[in-house]
Amino acid sequence: MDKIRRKILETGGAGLLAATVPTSMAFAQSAPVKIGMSMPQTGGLGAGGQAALIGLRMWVDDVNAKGGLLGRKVEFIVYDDQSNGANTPGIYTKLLDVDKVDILIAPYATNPTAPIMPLVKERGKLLMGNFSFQVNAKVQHDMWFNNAPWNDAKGWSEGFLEAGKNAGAKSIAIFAADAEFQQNLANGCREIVKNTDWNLVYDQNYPGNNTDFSSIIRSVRAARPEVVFVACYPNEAVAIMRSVNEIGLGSQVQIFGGGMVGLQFTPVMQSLGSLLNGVVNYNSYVPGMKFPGIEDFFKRYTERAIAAKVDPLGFYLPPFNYATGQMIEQAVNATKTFDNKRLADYLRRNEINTIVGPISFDKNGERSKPRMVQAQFRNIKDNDWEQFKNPGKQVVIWPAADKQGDVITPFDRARKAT
Amino acid sequence: METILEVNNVVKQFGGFTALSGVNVNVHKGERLGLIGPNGSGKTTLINCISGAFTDYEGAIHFNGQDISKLKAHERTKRGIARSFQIPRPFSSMTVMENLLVPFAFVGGKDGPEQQAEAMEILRGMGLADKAFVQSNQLSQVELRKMELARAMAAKPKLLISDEAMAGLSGNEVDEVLEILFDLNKLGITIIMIEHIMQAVMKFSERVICLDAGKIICEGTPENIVKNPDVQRAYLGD
Amino acid sequence: MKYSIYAFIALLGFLGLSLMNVNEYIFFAGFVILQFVVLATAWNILGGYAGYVNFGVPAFIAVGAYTAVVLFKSISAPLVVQIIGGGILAGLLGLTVGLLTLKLRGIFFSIATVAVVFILETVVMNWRYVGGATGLQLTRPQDLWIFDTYTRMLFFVMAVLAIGSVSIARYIQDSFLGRGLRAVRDSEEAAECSGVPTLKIKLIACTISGALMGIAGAPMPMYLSYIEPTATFNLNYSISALGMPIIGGTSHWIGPVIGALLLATIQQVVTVTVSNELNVLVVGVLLVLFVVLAPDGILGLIKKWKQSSK
Amino acid sequence: MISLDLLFEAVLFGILLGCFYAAVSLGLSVAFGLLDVPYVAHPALLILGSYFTFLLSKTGIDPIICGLLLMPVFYVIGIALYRFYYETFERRSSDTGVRGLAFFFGIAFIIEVCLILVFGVDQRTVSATYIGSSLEIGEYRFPYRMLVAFGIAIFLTTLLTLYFSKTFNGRAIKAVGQDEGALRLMGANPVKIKQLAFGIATAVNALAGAMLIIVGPVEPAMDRIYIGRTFCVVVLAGLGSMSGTLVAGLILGIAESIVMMTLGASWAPAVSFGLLLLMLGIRPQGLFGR
Repeated sequence: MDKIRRKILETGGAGLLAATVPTSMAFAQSAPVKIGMSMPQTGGLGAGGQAALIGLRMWVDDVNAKGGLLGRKVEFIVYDDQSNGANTPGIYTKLLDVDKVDILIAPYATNPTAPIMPLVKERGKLLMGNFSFQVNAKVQHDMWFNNAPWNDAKGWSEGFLEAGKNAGAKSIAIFAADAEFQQNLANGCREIVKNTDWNLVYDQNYPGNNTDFSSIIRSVRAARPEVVFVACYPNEAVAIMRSVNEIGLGSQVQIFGGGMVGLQFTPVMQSLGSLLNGVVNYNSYVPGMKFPGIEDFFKRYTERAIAAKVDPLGFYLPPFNYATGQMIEQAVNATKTFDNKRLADYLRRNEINTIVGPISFDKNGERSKPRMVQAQFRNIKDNDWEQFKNPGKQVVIWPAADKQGDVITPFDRARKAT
Repeated sequence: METILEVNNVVKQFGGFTALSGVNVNVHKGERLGLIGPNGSGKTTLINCISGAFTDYEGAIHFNGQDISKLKAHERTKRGIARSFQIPRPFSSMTVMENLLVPFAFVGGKDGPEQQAEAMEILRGMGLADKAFVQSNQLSQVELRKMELARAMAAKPKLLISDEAMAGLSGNEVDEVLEILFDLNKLGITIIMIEHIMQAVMKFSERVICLDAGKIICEGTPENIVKNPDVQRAYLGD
Repeated sequence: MKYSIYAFIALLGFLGLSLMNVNEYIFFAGFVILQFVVLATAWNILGGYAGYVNFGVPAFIAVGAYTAVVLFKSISAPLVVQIIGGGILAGLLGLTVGLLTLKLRGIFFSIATVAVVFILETVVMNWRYVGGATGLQLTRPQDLWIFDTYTRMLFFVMAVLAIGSVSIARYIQDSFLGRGLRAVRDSEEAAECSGVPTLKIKLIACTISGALMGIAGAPMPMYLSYIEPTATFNLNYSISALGMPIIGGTSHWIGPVIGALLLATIQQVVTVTVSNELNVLVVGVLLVLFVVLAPDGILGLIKKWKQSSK
Repeated sequence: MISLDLLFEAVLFGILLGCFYAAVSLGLSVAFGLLDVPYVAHPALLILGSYFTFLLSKTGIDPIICGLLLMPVFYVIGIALYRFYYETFERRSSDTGVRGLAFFFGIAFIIEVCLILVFGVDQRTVSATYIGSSLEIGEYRFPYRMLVAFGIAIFLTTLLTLYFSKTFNGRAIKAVGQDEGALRLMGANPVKIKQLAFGIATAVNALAGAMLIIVGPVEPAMDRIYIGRTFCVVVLAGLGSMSGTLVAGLILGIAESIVMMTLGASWAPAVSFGLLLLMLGIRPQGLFGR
């Protein structure tokens, strides 16, 4: 086995790996099939990672309840990379060479994922992406499939800016955290703005985990923008909304928000409470979006989440991680094999039905039909997380397919609107 | 008599406070000079200026005819000024021998076997030979004092400044150290002794200088100094 | 002479291992452990020998890493050049910080090193060419020399660097420089008055130490084929690079090696077992315990044990 | 590019920010400035104070009161910490340089990691009537939380300044930094005095911590950036001068505020550390130092 692998490595041809797999399966027939990953469970991405993990574990339990994959029990191996990309290459080689897993799932977010891409490509392994951003653009690994509902950076801000345009806006202010994801969000927005007649009256980055936004909000107000695009850490949302309340943005502002990471997480939404009203922000799922089986999923998820003391709503990551499992499941059942190469071929060619709707991929392994939504928060009360379960608290204003209502402008009016 | 050290009108200030206000001292080759004065009179400040612990003072200091005013301490040591410290400063992580090898290495540029033999000689001269390979933080007070003198000697000095080398020593220990200093002087080494123990200074010095409030208030043979009313006032206050 | 023979044997051992047909994971874990050997040894040259505590280890690592990135991106320089370049610049950084603060008391130097971390991180964050905050993906060149995989090569390179820096540390310890540095640590004034040019040798030590840290950081971008500021400037490097020598014992070159091998291995194991913040807590707690209970580290304990058993 | 009145506003806000920075640095100014203890754990204890305030305030007590209530607790912590430091390092005089620093660095690190283990990495906030709204004077709006910080800063500074100049112990503390011998002559035990001073320094940190979480959310790793801010202020002030600390704080605050408005917030972290390096390079004795 090892010799063969080395030969492959010498020739670098992932294709040959196919040859090896049957031998490895011959003796592993009855043994469980191993699915392995590293998930940030501590550090900056920890909160999201823990929620996502519940989603995956739910799938593992479901599939094993159904008798596993091709009659083999699914064994799920997870390590913690502490949100630190420096740890993941080690962890994934361990998964491959020590634990000998059959299928790999990527850690949540880009930073921990990017360092493992070349490794996985070298080994010609299937890798199920997990809400990372364009990590495959450079590496071009043809066995990568990202579960995130976006493709390129434009996906996030398109709808937000469109809403601004409809409100007759001509100027925009952008401020974004100096961090990988937030910068990508902002860059997407900058991209689009470049090709419009809008003028960019304020565009700045601030250091991660900044805690006082008075000066920033003051400068933004002084710039008198009509649209304010914010790309922040979950952590900073509270401080930002406070400062907005204290300093004010001026009556000319039509819409505010766009890329605020964290407005998808229950603790943040809860602590913000009524401060959320009027904010328009991106999301991957909000109540009211119709997918087969999603309500049932969230009912079961919330129970487990509360028990595990993690995000009890889990709109953002968990359903998509469950979907990752469903993709693997459908591909395996259709191809009747764990041969990564053939699984990849299947995933590239076919559309898969999941609890977050049908998913299909482009040649980079990103979603061929991005499905981000922009939703506006309305009549939110303070400290009550259950309220967010109900439709109407976050009204989808874009895209047309999922639209639930029209955006309310200007921002000042939207904040008071019920 | 040939002058080895010439301190010209040295002024040293700490922020607002003037520690030395225009001190002039001439030291002759081979001389035994005593430096006395009450606490805070500027004795230690003066020798810090001489040894180079301070270089930010006004005035000039000449050693062997060369102006050393701006030289750093280690450069002055290389030129032949060595000192001991009021509070002993051994290299506590090293053995006594290693302590001596530091100056051998950095002044002489060698710390080979012959230097070690030389170091042994110095230690024997001070009755520390048996302690050569003891870690220096194990030494007694008087042994520390002696070791500091030995370490100073290892720098092959022309001028040795002993800063209260007898503080906190018993009567006969004082005599031991005094003996050592006499021996070193016999080898032709000029010695400046700062001391509070009057008998020691008076016994040792050929000439005594008394500092008070950063000024030299008088200078002369031990006999005259003890009689001098200013000195008495400086010590006893009025 | 005996040492050089051992060193050579170790080198051959590492070479053999990286050519042998063994589990790839060894090389990923080994790379990290050996990297900490270099870091701990480098830290000890200034911190252990001279007693000047460097909290800014990540700054030097990052200078090494980002120099490598720039060299790779601009002129696609080979690994060796990246490492040398990283070492030189990190050394210069050490020299500059030294010139700025080594005249002052130790704590000012320590604080200054922390300052350097944050300043450089801010600069990198705002420097788009090296990817800024979003980070930068790098595609490794496929020149593997005689090795099967790039990681095996990196592992061997890091082994060479480790043996190299340990040899340097050992040489310094037995040289005038080492003697002088120890004198400085024990009493700076006494050292000066014994003819030791304290500032000069401190600067030398600071430069060498910085350069070695840079060298340890330079292969990082290729190891991860990705670089990103928050992980690179992670202050956890400081606690490890400072904890390992102190736990191993700062007085002798072997101390940091012991400390690094021990702790880095523990960390690797913890990462793939009970992993969470406890991982870093281990070093912190051990550090404090040793500083308080066993000031001379494991070496000190061994010495005590030998004496008592006599 | 940047209008004058915006600059003026930046300065105004900088003053508020500056007083805040001064207040969080006071404790260090005593522990490091006066006692010369390498107290790098100061920022960590500051954050600890914030988290304790966070816990207490859950019971509905106003954060400021929480801070005041915590002061005695921190006073004891400070005493204990110094006792320990003295027994293990100063008395054995086993090079306090390396080990003392390593010790406090380790402590800071342990505090940080423990906070992460207990509270997670998310930022924590407190709520109070004066948080989230602001005082409007014509064009300008001043967040009440900053005004509160301003008040506390002034209060603490005057308190300490008076204490150090008027009371016997206060003067003793000032003296202990310069000359322990002289203190013995005054018939005071230096160790006791230092212990007292350290207690005070840490107690002040409790209130400062409360102020910190009033001003903005806190997260465990925040102590790192405050190493820069606090030490910058203390060095800038010249070791151990309370009024100097206030001025230094103002300088830092205004500098940061202006940088945020002109260069942009992404450069803010570099300001304090840059200023610190600059000071160490050109005038380590500080602006008002001897």
